[in-house]
Amino acid sequence: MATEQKSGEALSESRRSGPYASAVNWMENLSETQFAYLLLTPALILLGVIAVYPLATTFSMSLFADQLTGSARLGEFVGLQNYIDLFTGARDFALPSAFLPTFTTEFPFVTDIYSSALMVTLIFTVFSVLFETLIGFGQALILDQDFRGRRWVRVAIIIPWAVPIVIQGMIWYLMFQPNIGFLIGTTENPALLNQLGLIGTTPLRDTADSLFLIIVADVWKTSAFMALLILAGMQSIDRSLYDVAKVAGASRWQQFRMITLPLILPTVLVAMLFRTIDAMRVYGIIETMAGCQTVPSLSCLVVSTFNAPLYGTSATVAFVTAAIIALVVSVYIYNFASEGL
Amino acid sequence: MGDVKLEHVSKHYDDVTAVDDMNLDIQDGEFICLVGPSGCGKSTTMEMIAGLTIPSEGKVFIGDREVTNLPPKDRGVAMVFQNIALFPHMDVYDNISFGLRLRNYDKEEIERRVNRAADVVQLEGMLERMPDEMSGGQRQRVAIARAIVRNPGVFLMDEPLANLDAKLRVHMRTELQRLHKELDTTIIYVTHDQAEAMTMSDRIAVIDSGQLQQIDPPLVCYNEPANLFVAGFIGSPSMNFLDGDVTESGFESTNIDIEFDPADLGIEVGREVTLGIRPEDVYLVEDEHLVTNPSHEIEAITDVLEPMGDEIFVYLKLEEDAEAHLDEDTIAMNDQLLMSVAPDTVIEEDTDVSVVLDRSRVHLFDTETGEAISHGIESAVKAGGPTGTEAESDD
Amino acid sequence: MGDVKLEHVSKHYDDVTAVDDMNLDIQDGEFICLVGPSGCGKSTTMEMIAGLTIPSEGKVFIGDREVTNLPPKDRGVAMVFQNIALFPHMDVYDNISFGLRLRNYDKEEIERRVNRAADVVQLEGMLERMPDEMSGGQRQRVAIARAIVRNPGVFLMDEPLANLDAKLRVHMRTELQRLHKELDTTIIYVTHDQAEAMTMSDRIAVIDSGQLQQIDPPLVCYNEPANLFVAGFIGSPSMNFLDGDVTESGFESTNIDIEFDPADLGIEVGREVTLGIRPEDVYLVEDEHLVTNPSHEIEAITDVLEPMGDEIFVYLKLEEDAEAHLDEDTIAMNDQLLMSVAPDTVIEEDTDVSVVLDRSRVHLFDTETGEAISHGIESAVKAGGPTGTEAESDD
Amino acid sequence: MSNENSGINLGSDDAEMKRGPFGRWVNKAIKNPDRVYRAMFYVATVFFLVTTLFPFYWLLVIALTPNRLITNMGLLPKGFNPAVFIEMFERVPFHLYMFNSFVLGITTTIIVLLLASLAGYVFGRLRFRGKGALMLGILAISYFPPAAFLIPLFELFTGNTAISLGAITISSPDLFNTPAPMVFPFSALLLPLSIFILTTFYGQIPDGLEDAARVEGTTRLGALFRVIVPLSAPGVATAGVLTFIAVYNEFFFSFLMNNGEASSWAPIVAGILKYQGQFDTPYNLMAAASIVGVLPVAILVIIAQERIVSGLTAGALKE
Amino acid sequence: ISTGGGDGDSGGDGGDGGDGGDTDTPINTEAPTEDITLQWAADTRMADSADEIRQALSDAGLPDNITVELIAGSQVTDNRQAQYQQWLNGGREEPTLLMMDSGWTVPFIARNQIQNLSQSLPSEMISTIEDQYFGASVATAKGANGDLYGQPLFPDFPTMQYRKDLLRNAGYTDEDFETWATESMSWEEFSAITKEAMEANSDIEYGFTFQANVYEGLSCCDFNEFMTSYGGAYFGGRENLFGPVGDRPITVEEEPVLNAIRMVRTLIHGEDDEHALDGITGNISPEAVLQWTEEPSRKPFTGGNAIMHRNWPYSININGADDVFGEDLGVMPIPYGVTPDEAQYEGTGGPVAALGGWHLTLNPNAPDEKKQAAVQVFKAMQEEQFQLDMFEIGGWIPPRPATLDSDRAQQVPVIGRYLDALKVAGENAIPRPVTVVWPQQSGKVSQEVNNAMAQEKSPEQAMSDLANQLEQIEQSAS
Ligand SMILES: Nc1ncnc2c1ncn2[C@@H]1O[C@H](COP(=O)(O)OP(=O)(O)OP(=O)(O)O)[C@@H](O)[C@H]1O
Ligand SMILES: Nc1ncnc2c1ncn2[C@@H]1O[C@H](COP(=O)(O)OP(=O)(O)OP(=O)(O)O)[C@@H](O)[C@H]1O
Ligand SMILES: [Mg+2]
Ligand SMILES: [Mg+2]
Repeated sequence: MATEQKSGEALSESRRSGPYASAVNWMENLSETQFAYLLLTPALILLGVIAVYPLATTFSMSLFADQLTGSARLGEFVGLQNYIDLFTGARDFALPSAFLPTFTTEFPFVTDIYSSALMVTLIFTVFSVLFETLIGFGQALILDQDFRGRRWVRVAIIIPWAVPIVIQGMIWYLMFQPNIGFLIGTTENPALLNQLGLIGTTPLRDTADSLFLIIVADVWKTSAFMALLILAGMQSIDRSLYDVAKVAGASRWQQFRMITLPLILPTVLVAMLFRTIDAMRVYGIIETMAGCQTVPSLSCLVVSTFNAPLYGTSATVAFVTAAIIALVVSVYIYNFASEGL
Repeated sequence: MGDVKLEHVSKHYDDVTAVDDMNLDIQDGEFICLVGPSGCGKSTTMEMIAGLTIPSEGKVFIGDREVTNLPPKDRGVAMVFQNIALFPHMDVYDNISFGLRLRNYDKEEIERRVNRAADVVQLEGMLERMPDEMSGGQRQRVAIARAIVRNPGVFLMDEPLANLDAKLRVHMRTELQRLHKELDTTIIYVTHDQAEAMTMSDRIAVIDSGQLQQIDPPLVCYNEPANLFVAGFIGSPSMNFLDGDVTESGFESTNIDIEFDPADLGIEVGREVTLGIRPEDVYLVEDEHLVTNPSHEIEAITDVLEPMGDEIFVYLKLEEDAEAHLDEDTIAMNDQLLMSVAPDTVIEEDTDVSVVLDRSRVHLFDTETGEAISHGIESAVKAGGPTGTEAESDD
Repeated sequence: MGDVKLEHVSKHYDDVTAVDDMNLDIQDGEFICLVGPSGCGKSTTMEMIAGLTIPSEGKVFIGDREVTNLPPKDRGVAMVFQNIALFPHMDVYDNISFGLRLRNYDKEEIERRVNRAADVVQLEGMLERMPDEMSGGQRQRVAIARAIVRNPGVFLMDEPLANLDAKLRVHMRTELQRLHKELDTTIIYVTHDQAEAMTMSDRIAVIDSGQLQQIDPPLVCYNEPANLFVAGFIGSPSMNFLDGDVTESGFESTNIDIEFDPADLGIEVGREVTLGIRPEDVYLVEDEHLVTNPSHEIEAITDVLEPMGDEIFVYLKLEEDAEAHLDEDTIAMNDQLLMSVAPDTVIEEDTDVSVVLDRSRVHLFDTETGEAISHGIESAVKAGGPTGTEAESDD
Repeated sequence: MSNENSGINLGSDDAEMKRGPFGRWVNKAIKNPDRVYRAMFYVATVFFLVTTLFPFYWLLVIALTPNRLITNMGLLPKGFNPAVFIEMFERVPFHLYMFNSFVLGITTTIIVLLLASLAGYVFGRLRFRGKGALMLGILAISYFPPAAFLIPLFELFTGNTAISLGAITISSPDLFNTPAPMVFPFSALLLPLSIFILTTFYGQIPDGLEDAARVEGTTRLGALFRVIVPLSAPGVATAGVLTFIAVYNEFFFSFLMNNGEASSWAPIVAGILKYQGQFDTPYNLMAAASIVGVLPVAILVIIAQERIVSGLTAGALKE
Repeated sequence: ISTGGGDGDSGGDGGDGGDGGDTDTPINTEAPTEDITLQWAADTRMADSADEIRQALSDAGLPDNITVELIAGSQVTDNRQAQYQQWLNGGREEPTLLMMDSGWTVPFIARNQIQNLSQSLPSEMISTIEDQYFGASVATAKGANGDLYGQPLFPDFPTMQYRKDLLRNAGYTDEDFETWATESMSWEEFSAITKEAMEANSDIEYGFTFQANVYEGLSCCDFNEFMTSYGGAYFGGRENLFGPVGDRPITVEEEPVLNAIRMVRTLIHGEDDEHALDGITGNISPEAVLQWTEEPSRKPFTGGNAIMHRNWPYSININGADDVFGEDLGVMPIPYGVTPDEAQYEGTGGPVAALGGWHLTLNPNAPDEKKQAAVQVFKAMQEEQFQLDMFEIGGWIPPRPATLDSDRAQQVPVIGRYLDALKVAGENAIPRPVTVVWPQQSGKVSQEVNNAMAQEKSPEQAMSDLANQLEQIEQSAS
């Protein structure tokens, strides 16, 4: 047998034929770059047709004026006028709120932060991502432990993420709806949160109160996203590294800081990156809890103009939103490029 | 501070018993080698001392404290792991300085020590490399350096030199011995390299199937193995074993008889015993003058020759028609004998030769229990008086 | 089918040159050992043959085909990795059968082969274990089994036995040799164990800093090393080196002179040379009768004794006041000599002894280039006629 | 440990008595920081459990309270109406919507994991020119609010986009009321997240294991699916769960790409909204439906978590 | 790649959103002979009663070969609007019939997205609608050219519901209730009565509950009612409701509008409010109204915790049910601020009811035979018989005022008892000023009005801000 089959493998390998085998062979012999692009092709085609092509179309829409009457979707070609109007505030009337805040020279350099979509969005983003990351971390640390019943705790912690936004909105809306929810009182008979001065008695009509509650609701739901990713990151760490660290004398905290943290950093960064992007596009929870009039986010502007329908303006705001997100993301990438993203 | 004691320690995994009722008493400052076949429980023992594995039964002491359940960080041990386990996200410098940084040493001290350790393991100039940019041996050296920058009470080293070349290994051995002397710490060392075990250790602990077989100074293990297992395990190539019986006139087997008075050695006649003789204690008849107390001549045919440079291994067939069995299913091979001769000896394959055994280096073991009965027959004979001389004169 | 050829192959990583213009021509069915210090490029060479690393320059051939850019799967090689690389999500059976399953062998055939391989590496009964439930040596054996279940044209084995105990290693060696004979495949084998390299290989390739130093049968490498590096690297403990000059009367150094006629060896007078002598070729004066062609006596003091069981290493100090330097920064140590003597020799530390060298086993190297000039002076003298005898009679 | 302590400190026993239970605990805690850690751990666990589960409890309270009694709610349901879980199926064929969501979710998840695996492999393990730019480009797609894709996609999927190839003009097919116009946009829009997740996870798998697989005879893709993917199980499972959940609960595209009927592949949110009247909102039914709707996801999470928490690389390498 | 159907690339003169999309070609009015199934995008409630509605259509003379398939669109009206927007813009042939909110039919008309019924239906059908249907409803289905684009399916008018039992405690009698059912009271009276009742029923928490959240319902309806009842208007008189955009006065800064805000502020914050309206009794409405939409505001009333409640007829059916208040539920028109004579603008003042309701429109992209079949559906729906059936089936109010007088209408359970009040409401219905820019304007209105009601801005300030924004929006579209 032995001599017969001597190097039989190599032979049988090349003997195998047919279109499948030749395709495999062809792929294996590609250079690394060619191979990379080949593997990316399906994703790029999908993204090209379903994302890039629509975006190109939408971008061209942003160069046309709005058209409210007649069968045409858009008005005449106006070039970048929509963009100019948006930044000069000349288009604010068509939006649920101002796009940019009015700037002043004194701290905090803007007047009435809650009346501009940009500020509302940024506030939401900063606080929700911050708390989600912290809480997600905490949750992941717990889920990483071995204890009885942890599978159920895990489900419990992750399950808010599985709630549709409409229902998430309903849950929190009802909690803070006067005369329905118990978390809200009346002027005469205030509830705990009212007494603490955290929220007024009609929080969902007040921008600041609503924003606060929406952040809480979002943190409730989305911490699970963070926890899930961070947990997965922790699970991928080679356990023997902890053995080494333990013997070297590392306390739990030191193990966390010197092993866990650096090794899950790429995962955490991806999670934070996408949470930031998502948070900057927040819409659903606002719509279902307080409404775009009360808490105007950038996406609110897009959707409400889209529904108006002011397609030119909507496309413009969408692209400007994307540009702002790109700006924020580039800050991330600039700061963390070294972490292997 | 650095004495380590295991008291009736066992470790069971589901259906596997990795360590079985182990008792070890290691003095402060001792250099102990753990040796034993693959899977015998050496690493598990180390892990229990380090605190990475909690014994299923028994107690572990370091210094005066019982540490059985103490976390590793409080045990004052440093360890070189068998699987190396470098931190992939740290460069060599950070890997080596890890333990020091944990303890907030100041920067210069860290740098001094890291450079010193890198020097010892000959990794100067590679401190900025990442682990995945290094060769296997280089990684192992980083792991060693990571352990030796610290000054723990106990060093645990699990095959630290396995991936190093012979020269570097000799160098590292010297360095470890120097370190041992300098710091006067306890070192517990796993190795598969007999030379390492022989030259470095104060005592060798031989383990088999989770059980301690013998713990003694190297030469005692070599010259007076406690049982068949130790005899066969220590020494490379392995000791020759021949199964036989004790008769009135001594040891008798298919091919070889050795005369002595059983009463002298305190063995009852009829007991089944195994005779052990190391390859270097088998001599060609022409070299008989080198042996003070040779056995009678044994006829054999040379089979395979293995020139090793500094010696030649000669496989001898004792029964002409017997097939040489190369697989070592039974520990004793009555039809075969391995001999080592000087490299300049003129010898050819498939020729008849006569050999003698050095009687003073013959070992006898109880075949059933494996326990050693006697080491060296000559001395027994000499001490025994007339019967001994009789036996000798019989020759 | 299984011959492997490297033509001017180099591999550069950023600023490191791992392999430097390597030329290797390995015949079908040959058993080649790659040896060399840690980090010299052995693994990189293997990886380039396997197709895991693409050479920066040069070409690789397997069989008649150029495979420089061919993917590993089409090269018909099996490899045991230095870092073992078991698939942690598969049990032992699945790990071993991985390659067979890929090739759609039928179930019984797979089972037959896996059982056979498990048998060879003595892992019967562990086929259901996961890698993390095994000891280091057991893992390594799984890696070996994974390679040997297949019938590739070329086996690449990167320190496959590093984590095995001596006995098992001997067993595995025999098994691998049997496999080699049976399958008649090419085996390229990295090892740091000299015994392994000496006994198993048809030829040994000695590599240093990415460059091939010598590729020759084991005894040729041992007895006629091509240069200082090979001489120092092959053999354990290492050869003694003494720096000196060639004078009219032969070799002269601080402590040792060897007489010969330089013209005979074709060396010009005044050239700086390094003399090499292996520890087993240094004899105590009382053993001089064992040497046919001894040098004159050399006075020395015993320093450290290292009893190894089957021999004793004796470190000799040549100059009384010189400190023994244990670090091997310079390859030559003119004030020290290592000698190995039989284990029963009566010898003590710190006593005066006289030793002689076996002239026929003295090597001379050009100090600057390291190239070997002559192996054995006796022969040179003998061949050279009167001057040789003269020199001898001078003694 | 505690035995040892009390054994050594014979004298301190009554001192501990005086200090009371808390004092005793503190005393022990100082000696044994692990206790503190354990305690902190339990406190945190309970805290997270309460905060994440409370809204669900609230949802259950609403579900069990008959709709017309949903006013001035306290912490307990007003009335007890388990029949709501039957009524919800009578009013709307909710199981069909769940089925739709499930199919949409699974299909999208498979597509996404497949494409993202390929891309994640490329970005995580290969070196080639243009990698950074491509990654940024793919990421950039997720910068856009979904509305920015709507009009062109709607036209594409309703047969209103035409490609002119010389004389022939090919219209895109009309896929309205089929799963396709949902599955494709979901896949495309969720792809960047999964690509990035898998890129980081695949990138962390040691090269040695891929090498071993390739020498054993797999192709590069074979190594990806036989070794890298299984070893990245936590990452893959997470990406899968995130994708599935996102699709399962999606509404923005799904409500424009079909007419909202269960027979037209409308997802569960469409089903939940079906309970809603022009003005009247049966919160109890919607709450009940959401509870039922979340169950499959909970089951999925239970299944997936086995993968998420399985540190698999142990014992693989010596390095 | 090019996109069919009028998108951005084609700029100003883009297509009409699909093939066969003539919106104004006459349709064959003969009943088709082959079997045809029509899709009708309706809502959940209608879809739930699909069989009964099909029966009603058939009873009303719809040929048997025409089957109507009801699709339950989203009940969230914004979602539906967005959905239709896409469907029609994308030139979809299905559904053939669309149920459109009277609040947003006009933008579809303006964008030529629905069939011009005046041009394509027989004129007698058109005149039936114009002559016999609730005028306000019809007005919201007309284009700028005066053509009719939708056939009102049912109107919706809010009324004031109250608890007779509680008011009896305050001394009011069934006689009063009878009067109130048709003769509206002023806000002064209303607030005083409510206060009285609150004092007489100290366990009742709220006096008057309504909806003032920041949402379309505030601008289109609640505030529109209050404002109009004080004789105010967003854009001058009724004639300007539907345009011309950019060419009509903006009148939100006028006194009647301010008074309406002041009135509400008084109701909520009391007579001490800085901007209280004289004559109004305060503190009868909770601050919560500022966050309430229909359902949250109804809950306390249904739960027995309020005396007065403004809401749509759907809630009459809930609150008038026997297990809730039954006969104790009273319904009256919304109170007035000033009488029509005192009002500055034609058609304002008096007991105003904001107009809701839905129209049936025809998808112009539908194939001819479907359009032909659709005509038969339109015809059947004009039958009084069908409209009464609908009233019975789901409480959908007949679009003809006359029908409400019929005996059959009176027999309809619960709501049948309150037809008088409903009729008054219907006669005084005021549509929202829906134009193409209304979606933008509505947001601004609700925001500013809510702010003013919440004491965050003075009425003057809020309305001046609002006027500014409305002006900009008007200008942008002209
Ligand atoms: N990715 C890399 N980047 C930079 N240098 C590398 C990389 N991989 C290997 N090297 C260097 O190349 C040289 C050769 O490495 P190789 O692994 O071939 O050594 P080796 O002969 O196998 O050594 P060992 O016996 O220690 O395994 C080493 O000096 C190593 O540090
Ligand atoms: N997690 C585990 N589950 C089951 N068995 C285990 C586990 N870990 C180790 N073992 C078994 O315990 C025994 C002892 O293992 P250990 O690692 O101590 O061996 P070792 O002496 O270090 O061997 P080697 O020289 O091969 O490293 C082995 O037989 C091994 O298979
Ligand atoms: Mg081990
Ligand atoms: Mg190597």
